[in-house]
This record gives sequence, structure tokens and C-alpha cells, in this order.
Amino acid sequence: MNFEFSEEQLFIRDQARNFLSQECKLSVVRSVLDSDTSFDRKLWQKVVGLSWTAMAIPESYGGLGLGYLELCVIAEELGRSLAPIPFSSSVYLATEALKSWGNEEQKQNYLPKLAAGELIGTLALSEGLGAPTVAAQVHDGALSGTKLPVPDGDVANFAVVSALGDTGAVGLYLVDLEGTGVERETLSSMDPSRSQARVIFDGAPAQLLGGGVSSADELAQLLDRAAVLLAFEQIGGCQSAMDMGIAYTRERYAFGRPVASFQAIKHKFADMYVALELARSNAYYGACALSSDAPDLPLAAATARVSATDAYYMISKENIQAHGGMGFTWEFDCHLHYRRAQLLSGLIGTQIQWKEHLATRLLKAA
Amino acid sequence: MNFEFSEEQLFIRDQARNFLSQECKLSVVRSVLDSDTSFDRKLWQKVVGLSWTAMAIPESYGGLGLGYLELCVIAEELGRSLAPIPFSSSVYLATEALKSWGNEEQKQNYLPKLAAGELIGTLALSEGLGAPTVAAQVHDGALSGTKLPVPDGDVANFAVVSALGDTGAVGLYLVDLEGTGVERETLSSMDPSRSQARVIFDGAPAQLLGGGVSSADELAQLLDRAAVLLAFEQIGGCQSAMDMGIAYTRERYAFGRPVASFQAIKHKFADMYVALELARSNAYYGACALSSDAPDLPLAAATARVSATDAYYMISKENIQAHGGMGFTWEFDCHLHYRRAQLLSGLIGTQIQWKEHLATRLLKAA
Amino acid sequence: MDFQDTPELADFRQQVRTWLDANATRRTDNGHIGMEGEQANHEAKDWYKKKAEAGFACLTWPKEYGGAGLTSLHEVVWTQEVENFKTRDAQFIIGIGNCGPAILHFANEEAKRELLPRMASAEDVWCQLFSEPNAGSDVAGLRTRAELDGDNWKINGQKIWTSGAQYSDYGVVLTRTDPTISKYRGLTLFMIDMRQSGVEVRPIKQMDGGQHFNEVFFHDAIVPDSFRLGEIGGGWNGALTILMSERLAISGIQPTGFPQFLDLVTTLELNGKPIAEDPIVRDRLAAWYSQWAGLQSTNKRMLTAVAKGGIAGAEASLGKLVGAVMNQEIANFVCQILGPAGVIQDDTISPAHAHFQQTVLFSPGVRLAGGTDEVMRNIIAEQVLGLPQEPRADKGMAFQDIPTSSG
Amino acid sequence: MDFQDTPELADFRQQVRTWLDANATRRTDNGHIGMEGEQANHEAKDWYKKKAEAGFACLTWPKEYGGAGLTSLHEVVWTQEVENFKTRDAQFIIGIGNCGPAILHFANEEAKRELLPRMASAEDVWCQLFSEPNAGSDVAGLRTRAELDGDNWKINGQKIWTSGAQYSDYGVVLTRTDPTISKYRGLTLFMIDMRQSGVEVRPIKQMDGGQHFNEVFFHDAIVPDSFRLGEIGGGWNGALTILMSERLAISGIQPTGFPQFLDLVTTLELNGKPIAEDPIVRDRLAAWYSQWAGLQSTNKRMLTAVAKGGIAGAEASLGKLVGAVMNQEIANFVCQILGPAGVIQDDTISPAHAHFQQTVLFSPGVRLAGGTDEVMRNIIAEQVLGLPQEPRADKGMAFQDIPTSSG
Repeated sequence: MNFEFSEEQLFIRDQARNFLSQECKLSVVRSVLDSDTSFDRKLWQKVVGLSWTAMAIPESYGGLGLGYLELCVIAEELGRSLAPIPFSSSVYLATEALKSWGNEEQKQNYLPKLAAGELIGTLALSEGLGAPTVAAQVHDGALSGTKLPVPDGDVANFAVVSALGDTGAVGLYLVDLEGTGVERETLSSMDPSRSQARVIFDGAPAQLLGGGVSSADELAQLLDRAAVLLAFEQIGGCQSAMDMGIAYTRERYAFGRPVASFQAIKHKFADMYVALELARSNAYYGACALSSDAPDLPLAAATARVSATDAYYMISKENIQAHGGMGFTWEFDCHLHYRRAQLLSGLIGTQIQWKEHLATRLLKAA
Repeated sequence: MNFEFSEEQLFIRDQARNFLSQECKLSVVRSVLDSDTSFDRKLWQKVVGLSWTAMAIPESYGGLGLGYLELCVIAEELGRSLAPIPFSSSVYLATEALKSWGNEEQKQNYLPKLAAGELIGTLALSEGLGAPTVAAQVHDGALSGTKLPVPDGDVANFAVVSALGDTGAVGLYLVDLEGTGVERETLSSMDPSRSQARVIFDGAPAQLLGGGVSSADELAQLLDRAAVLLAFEQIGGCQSAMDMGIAYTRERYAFGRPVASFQAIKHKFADMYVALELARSNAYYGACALSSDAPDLPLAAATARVSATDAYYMISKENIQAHGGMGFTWEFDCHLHYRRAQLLSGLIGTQIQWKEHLATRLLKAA
Repeated sequence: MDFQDTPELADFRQQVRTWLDANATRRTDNGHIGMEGEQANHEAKDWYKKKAEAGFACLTWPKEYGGAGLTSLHEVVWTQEVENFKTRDAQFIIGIGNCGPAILHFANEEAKRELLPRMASAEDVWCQLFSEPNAGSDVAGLRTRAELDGDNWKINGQKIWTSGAQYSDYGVVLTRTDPTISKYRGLTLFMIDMRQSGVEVRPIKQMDGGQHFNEVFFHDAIVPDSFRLGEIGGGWNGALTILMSERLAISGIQPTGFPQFLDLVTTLELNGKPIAEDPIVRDRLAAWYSQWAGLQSTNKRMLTAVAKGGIAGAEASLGKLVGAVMNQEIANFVCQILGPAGVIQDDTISPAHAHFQQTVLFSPGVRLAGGTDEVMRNIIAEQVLGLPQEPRADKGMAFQDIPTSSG
Repeated sequence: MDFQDTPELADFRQQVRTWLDANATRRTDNGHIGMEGEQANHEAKDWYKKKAEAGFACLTWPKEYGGAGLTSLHEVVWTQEVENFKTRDAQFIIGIGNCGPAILHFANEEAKRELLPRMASAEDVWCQLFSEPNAGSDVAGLRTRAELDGDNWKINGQKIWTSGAQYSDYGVVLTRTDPTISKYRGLTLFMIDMRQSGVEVRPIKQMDGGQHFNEVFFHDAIVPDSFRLGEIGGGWNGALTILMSERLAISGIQPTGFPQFLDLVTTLELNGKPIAEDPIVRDRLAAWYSQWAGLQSTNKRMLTAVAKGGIAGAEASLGKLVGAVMNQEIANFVCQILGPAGVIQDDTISPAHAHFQQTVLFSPGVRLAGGTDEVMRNIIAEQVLGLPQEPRADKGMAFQDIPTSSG
């Protein structure tokens, strides 16, 4: 048993951390948050330049052919730095969908461009409030319906969209978001540093992904892989938020001593540490299962997701409190993590849904 | 609006407190806990002598004709002192059942004796694990079936028992527990200072209560009234457990200062205080609703019950922790409250069931 | 124990109801009225004036100071009734609720007769200036200096988290008049004219994007000695009086998020099914309702005690602590049940006009304003339960010698 | 990252499995083996002897002291395999896990060669004597005196919470040798013969009725100076080493209650319906599983670090904190779902042989033993996160001058 990343993976992580600490300072995050732009294109291009988008794509399709573990360490650093780029949509979701189910032609068409960052993709499942349901329809290769929210849907070049086909069965379709029959609109959200969109399809040309992906189980596999990667983003965020709070309360004095020396504050951080370490350990287990495509990936992914979501919410929330009044200002950075925690917890289904997945999978395994 | 007991009621409370602090020291509780006896008969007789059993029985049936508010203040003191007597079974349940549904003859037969403490009654609903269900049957006036657990079922003289009648409908029946066709056995429980029994009926003579009480709603009313009274027992216990912890940690030193001066301990007590005050306020509201038979009694009772059960569990549990290792000894009194909290939370349905009642009633009202 | 008004209160309630029906518009939904902006302020001033003219302003203040000379129970009745109407009744509650009692307690007769009626009718708007960037939970650690200069005091320093400073005419400001003695003894309280040139107000942008609070900078701002409240060096006791009033004032309007949650549960369907049928929703609903109902009834107990001549104690901290946490947890829970669209903050998509998303972002401030969770627990532990204080690192030190982050 | 054994460990695992199959009985259920009583003790002694003879005792100790000279990973493999068998493998873990390292670190060569092999084979049983009635969380506040008397030390005082004292041959005892200096510097550590006349062991009756722990009284008990562990006045550092080992030892066997809960959820029907279908049960199941799985994987991370030559840190406190709380909450939850019969503690009625009712009553002790929740959080905050210590009321004082409850 070996429950740590390899030297090479840790090297990639350190490189990523150094790069992002230079190129993705919180001022970069804020410039997206404060403006109408939906992501930081410059940072995106640099990230593409480092081949992060190509990391887990096979060499035959223009990728580096590395594994998920390398992607996990990158994800942790993207989460830590709150990178305002559509990485999760394009890499964890669209790229993975193509890798899993694309036919040869589709792979040839999309994967090299995804690897090279020439295309940004996303996955469009939801159609409003509640758990995702599918009412969008494809007739004779034309898609109609509304998807909402679509993560990075306003900036992605194409989307993998769930819709009912001519036979009435749910399938996944490749749709060019810049083509005809597509209208899209950026939506306000709790985390404007990562965009969400409403995408209205009105007869948009749609191409069935591969031979057709209809089973809920197959889709669940894609989301499971994304759950592990997102868990790494979440624990990166946790660590960063907790470090922020520790640094601030060590420096700030009240009643003649550092705020961090008060037992109530110390115990708050101890509880954060506990939540983070449990989440980290579950994410590591998820990474193991992901990289070896182990049979318990579904359970491991749900576990990683549930504890990372809990931890990031709790830590980003209590970090604000530990800062006192200043933590509530726009000027301080605490809210960036609190917003991101909300965003990430919603991305591929929320905590309540994942807890139910976890229970189902656990009871199936037991 | 007046949200406090009257001078007269507070006087009764103070009298009860003084009496119990003399006559029901924790050594009395322990003597029941440590032995095979199921209750303290001496204390019971003194309580009867003070007419507490007669308090809410109309004068025409040998009672004092006082209201529920007087019973509430007594209940709080019984809870505070952990009195090891079958008061709740006989007074809140059996007496109330007879008052509500007994026909004139039954009332004449039972109520004066209940008031005078010559009879101890109880209510037998459960038939094993889970929410109470009814399999016991009455045919031609003879009851057969097993009830478990029956609170104070080993010491009560009679029970009000739920059973299926000849028509297959659920009804409540009066059964002499000392008569033929009844076998009973004291069960081990988490709180041996209040007894629980298995009662096996095998053709025991059973008399339908009143004209027959079949609707679940009617039975619910009885349990609602008991829930308010038990909430007062619970908050009495909360106050006593919290006071115990505060006194101990003020006296005990660690690291050169009182344990009660450490912020983690202070905040623990603050949280206990919060839980207790919310529970107390809900109990007061419940008392108001109970005494005026207000239409929101069902909701008020469920609310009082849910928060009192939460509070007593939390406070009795954390009181042990605040005591440190000594709190875990048999010698210290902390466990008496922790055990009683378990007992009271089970008596008329557990927390999960009452939370569901609460939600149902709230949504019905909203 | 009963839910009934006394005959006198029943009478008063009827009077209030009649007047409100004639002078205000009934509320039709649970929606809240925006609290910010100039327009809101004007509307509120008009409303306060109308109230004052009808004799419904500051009900518990003596009549000679612009009040109605009634009891807290009358105030409760007013609050209960006015909730059914669209008014801006709560607009100046912090200024009036905090500064009013300070002036009632500490100002001279002339100042009271001049200033209080204008405060009650909102002709003058007031703010409270206590917190500083380096004095949050440790309020008494403040550094704003007041130095005697002839008959006047010269104020220099910075305050923060001042609600309504931008539209205030006056403020009550806590200053340090002597840094060479212990921190609690070197403080003095003043009234201050906020419209003078040495006072600069800068809005603070909050994490939710709103601007409810301000920073206030004093550069040689002038206060006549007649505006001093209480003794020189007696500011801390005055401040405690005010902080207690603040918690009481807040305990009435403390958001809990529960009514909005209940409203949502009874109306929302997700995936074709009422969320009221979801056992997880019901489980949380029961837990939060039992807390919320407990707060309502605790308030009733406090008012009963006050009506019987007692004084409300630090128990108000309980409502602040429980309500603020519940408010945040409810909002987060709702966003979770909404699924992936829970993160969307859009009036046309998010239920209840995106109330819950707004609350996710605003609620951290509610937990901080008026004292953090930790401060509330300390107050309960020390002032209600009488537990011993922690050993104090700054005990017996001159203020200027106490270790600070910047020093 | 992988779940595979190295070839060496795979080999070792095979060896262990073969030996266990030949020498122990496979477990068929989840039930636990009673830990108490003389009979249990005899069985355990036989089992330890058998293990030692086969070379499976104290795997990480050097061979010359009765160990196997292997790594912690071998120990993990052993633990994983032995869990499938009915053995009393954990019976002496506190004695061996705590006292063993102390002796390895501080005893002289002769003592190590004489005492350790007998400890490893459980020929001698050991206990640890630190806690005192007035020194719980504040371990260093202990009062048991050791006074030099020629070549011997005379011990007087009282210890408490000593596991297994009643059947121990030796103990490691922390004493105060100088009350006139600061409390941490006046402590010294000794080995002590528990069978001498000046040592009296009295069982403590726990709140659950069990008697796992003891009080130990010393009346002029004698310890030769050769039994001293480390320097005079160096006891605190030695104690820290032992406490760290204790937390590691406990972290392996820390009850969480989760496996029993999962077992119950998959098997129990109530009111004719599997509880596994109850959404509230599923909600809690998911929450507790994610914590439990996190603890399992945290343990794996710690072992990986140890295998790579790192040392396990105060992170073990995390497992203690989380596991102990979960254990109590699970037990209470189960009693609640069982309905009114949940309070019944009867093998024939209560599921899982009344495991959950027993746990309700025993779990408070688990939260206390080896350090309270608060001590665990302090350790995490100070030793893991490096947060500053609180100002210390007893700092720099001679031990005898520190305020105490009785003084």
C-alpha cells in the first residue's frame, strides 16, 4: 500500500503551485469577479501552454498520456488558487465524455483541439431547479430545449448535452455552441469568478456522442471521475482558506494577545483541520480508485465528494468568522473561498444528492 | 400576554422543590438504581400525601381540581430530583386516559383511587422494537398479546392497553395487572431508576375504556398532553445537570485555574444554557396551550417535546465531559441524568417520531 | 399563563390597528422591503414623522422627550401590528435604540429636551460609533483620541461598521481620553455633530456587494464639552448600557431565515414533487422550527419579565447567537436542495427572489454584527451563568503598553 | 498511489495468514470478544506466548528485546489479518504500546534485555500510571511524590484510571520528585514492581457498571534507583513520548461504532420495513461513513508516511476526537430509531446483543480516556497547526504555589 503521490506527481504539484502563485494571484480572481468577463483568458492560455489541458489525453490524440493522479495534483492547486478558468468543464467533463464515449472520428475532431486549448467544452445536464431532468429533444439531428445552469456555458465552444432522441431515450449529444440555433446568456451566481449560463437551443445541429450513451450508470461514471477531481479542487481551497485564517488571527491582537491564542478560535481551527484532513484522506482514496479504475470508485467518489463539500463550506464559512468584521468586507479575500465553495458544491449535483448516492452505493457494497 | 407561572403556581413549585430536596436526595435515586426494586414506595407515599397525584383530577372524583399548570411545575421538580416513582405513568398517562375517555362508572371506580394513590396505572402501547403497532387482541372481553416496554408495568396495578377488538378496530382497554391472565417481568434498561416491563396477557379480563377510543387523533391528544408534562421533567433535569457541571468546574482546578474559566468549557456551558432556555421557552408555550386547550396544542406539544429531548441529551452528555474522568464513574451523579435523558426520550415515542409529528403539524398549520 | 392582552393593551392594540389601517398599506406577502438607499431614507423619515405626530414614536420614552410614556408591552403590541404593514418602521432602530438610551441616561436636561424629540421623529438621524479596525470583539481596545482643547474636545481617529453614518446628523462616539491608564478607565462618551468638516464617511463594500456600513474618519473634529455624555473616563459604563440596548434592539429584528424557509417548504415543488414531502427537508424543518419557536417564546418570557418590572438581561445574546447561525444554515441548505441551479442568484430563476442566495452571502455579517458567536457565548457564560473570566493578558496594563498587532 | 503490498509485505502477509489459520479460529460475525475478567486474561497470556514463540510478538521491536525487528507496515499487515480471527490480540496493547517504548527509550541495556522479552510474551503484564484525581487533562499537575531514600525511592500518592492494574506485574509511574520548581521540571519517571506490599489496587466502578479501570494507592512503595527511566526531573519529556505512543496505540483500536451501525442498517427491519430504506437513516449513514472512511484513509496516509521514514505526529488526535464522538452519536441515534424499546438493554430484545445501549453508557468514557475532546483540539491547534498557547496561569510558578481546588 502506498498512500501518497509519487515524487514525479509531487513535482508537478510544486510546479503548478509556483506557477499559480505567480500567475493566479487573488487579484486575477478578483478581476473576473469584479468585471463582466467570464474567465481569465490570459491565464487559460498559460495553463494551456503548460499542457494541463492535455495531461490526461492519450498521446494518440495530441495529449501527454499521463494519468488521473497528475490531474488530481493540478486540481488541488487550481482550487487553492481559485483559478478563474473553465478547466473543470472542459477537462473533467467535456474531455472525459469524449474520451469515454466519442467514436474515433469525434475523438480525432475534438481531443487534439481540447488538448491544445483551441476548444473549450462543457457538459449541459440541468434544466432548471432540482435534480437534472431531461426535457430537451433532438429530432432529425436538431436540438431544442433550454439548459440551465450550464457551467462555463457562455464561454465554451461546444457542449455535451443530454437530450431525448428520436426514440425517446436519453442520449448525450455534441453541440457547437457558436453555431446556429443557440442563444446563451451569462447568469448571476454566488460565484461570479466562475461563470454559469442559460443556453437555449432552437434547432441546433446535434451529433450523437459515440454510439449513444444512454444508461444512467454510464453518465454516473463520468460524474464520479469529476467528483474526485473536484474534491481535489475543494481541498486545495480548504487549505488556502484555513491558512488565510491562521495567518490573520496570529497577527491580529485582541485583549492584549493574538486572537489565535483564544481557545475558542484554536478549537475552531482544530475543527477545520479535522474536516480538511478527513476530506483529504477521502480524496486520496478516491484518487487511488480513480487511477486504478477500481470497482469501488463509485463509493470512493461519493465519499470524497461528500466530505470535501462539507469541509469547504465549513472552513470557508468559519474563516470569515475567524477574521471578525473584516472578513465580511469585499476587500478581504475570505468571501472568494466562500463563494467558490458554493459553486463547487453545485457543479455536478449537490450534497444531498451525493449523500444519497453514497448511501445507495455503500448499502449495495455491504 | 403573560408568559410566567402565577404566584400560586410558583409557590407550589418552591414547596415541591423544598420537599424533594429533602425527601428525594440522589441517594434515594441510587437506592432504586442499585437494587432490584422498581421504585421508591416511601417517596411515592409521601408524594401521594402531598396530593400531587390528585392535583389535576376534578373534585367530584376525589381530586384537587387544579389545572395542568400546577402539574407542570411539579413535573419540573420531579425531573430535577430524578424522582424514582411511577408518576408519569400513573398521572400523565393512566389518569389522563380515564379523565378523557372513561365512562362515569370507570371514572368513579378509578379516579378517586388514583387521586389517593391507592392505584398506580400505566399505558401499554408498544409491542417491541419500532414505532408502536397493535397486534394484541381482545376477544369476548379477554386480552391476549405481549406489550413491551410498558413503563412501570411491573409495579402498576392496572394498565390502559391498546388492542384490536372483536371488530378488528384498535381500542383502549382497562386491564387489571394483578388479575388473572397477566404475567409480567421487569426488563433491564438504560435507566434502572425507572422501571420498564414486559407484560404478557393471556386471556386477561379487559374492559373497553369508555365508549371506545379508536381514532389515532384521540390517542395523540393524550400523548400531546403527556409530552408537555414530560418536557417539564426534562428541563428540570437539564437545569440540575447543568448546575452540577457548573458547580464542579468552578471548584476544580487545572493548569492553576478553575476549569470553568477555560473558554472551551465556558462555551460548552453557554451552549447548554442556550439549549435549555429554548427548551424551557417551548415548554412554557406548551403549558400555555395545554392549560387553555388551545388549537395549537399538537404543534406546541411536539415542539416542547423535541427541544426538551434534544436539550436533556446534550446537557446530560456534555455534563459528563465537563467533569472529566470523574464524570464517568458510578460514584459521581452525572450518569443519573444521562440515563434519565434516555428513559424520558423513549417514553412516549422517540425524537425521530416527534420530529415527524412536528413537521406534519407545522405544515398542516402553515 | 395566557396569550391574552390585558384590557389596557387590548385597547391600545385596537387603537394601533385602526391608525395603521388608515395610514399604512397592508403587506400582502412575506417579501422584505429593501433597506438601502436615499429613497428608502426619505420614505422612512416621512413615516417616522407621521408616527411621531400621531403619538406612536418611541413609545417607552417619556412624553417630554418625544415619546409616549408607555411600557415595553405597548411597544411589543406596536411591533406585532406594524409587521402586517409595508412600512419602514425598522429603518432607524439602531440609531434610536442605541443612542436614545445613552442620551436618556447621560445627557443633561436641556440636551434631552432639544435632541430626543427630533430623534424620535427622525428629523435628526443618529448613528453609533464604537467599533474600530483594531477594536472589534475587544471594543474597549479602541484608539480614537479625544483631547481637551479649551471648552472643546478634538477628536482624531477612525471608526468602522457604522450603520447609517452617511445619512446621520449626529452620532454617539466612544473615545479614548487617557491612554496612560487601564483601557477600560480611559474612555469617554460624546455626542458629535456628523455634518462638520472634520468628519469623513466612507461606505464599506461588504462581501455580498451591499454597502450598509461605513468607515468614519475624524480629523480634528470638534465636540463641545456640553456634548459629553457622563463623566470623563466613565465611557465604558455608558458603552455597556448602549451595547445592552443594542442587543435588545437587534433581538427584535434579528433575522433567523425561518419564516422564509417555512414559506418555501409549503410552496416549492422540485422535480414535480412538493419539497414538503421530502423526509430530509422535514427533519431539518422540525429542528429549525423548534429553535425558532424557542426564540419566539424566549422573547415572550423576557417581555413578561420586563412587564413585571424586571430588566432584560444578557439573555438577548441567546437570540443573536441562535438566530444568526440558523439564518446561515437555512440559506445554505436551501441552495443545496435546489440542485445545481442553487448557486444561481437570479430573481427570475431563484425562488423567493433569490432571498436564500442573498442570505448565503449576507449571513456571515449577521453572525459578526453586534458581537461574534464567541462574544455571545462569553457573555452568556460570564454574565448569565457567572462563570469566571479568563486570565487577562492586558490586565492592569496602561492602554498604551498593551501588545497589539501593529505595535 | 496504490493499494498493493510490496512483494516483501505480500510475502509476510501470506506467512501470517498461514500461521493464523493453523493457530487461531476464524471470526464468523462482527461480535466483539469480552475484554474483562480473569479468564480473558489467561487466554490472552496464552495467545501472546504463542505469538512470541512464533516470532509475531511486538513486530517493530528489535529481536534482542523479544521483537521481530520489522517495520510498522508489517505491524499493519498483522493487524489487518488478525482482525479476521477470534483472538485476544489487543488485550495488553496499552501496557505494551505505552510502557514498551518508554523502556526502549530510557531503560539501561540490562533492564531492556531482561524486561522487554517478558513483556512481549506477556509473561509480565505492565500498566501505565500517570493520571491522578487532581491531574487529568493537566497531567503534569500530578502530586504523587517520589523521595530518595538511600539507593531507593519511596513512592506515596494516588493514581487513577489505570487500565489493567489489577493483573499487572510492573508499571511505569510518573512522580513528582521536586515540588519547589516549575511543575514540568519536577517530574521523574520510574518502573515499579506492582506486586509489592506498598501498592494497593482498587477497581473503579464505571458509570456503565463495568470495572475496566483502577485506582492505585502507593504507601511507601519502594523503587530501586536502577528502575528510574531517564534523568531525575526529566520525567515530562519521557511522559510525552509515552502519551504520543498511547495515542498511536489507541488510534488503531479506537472504537467508532460505524461497522456495527452499518451492520445494523443492512439487517434490521422495523415495523416491517428495512431501516436501510429510511431516508433519515441514509442521511446519517452517509455522513458517518464519510467520516469513518476518512479516518481509515487518514490512518493509511499516516502509515505511508511512517513507511517512508517519517514519524507519526499529533495527527492521531484527530482519530481519537472524531471516532469517540461518532461512537456516542451513533449509539444514541440507534436507540432513537428503535422507538420506545430503544431504552431496553436486553440481549434478547435489543439488536446486536444490546451493543448500542451498552455503547450509550460506555461511550462517554471513550471520549475522556486518553484525553478529552478539548485536549485533542488543543493538541491539534498547538502541535499540528502551531497556534500560540494560551497565557498560562501557572507559568513560572513553583508547583507547590500553583492554585488548586483543595488548596
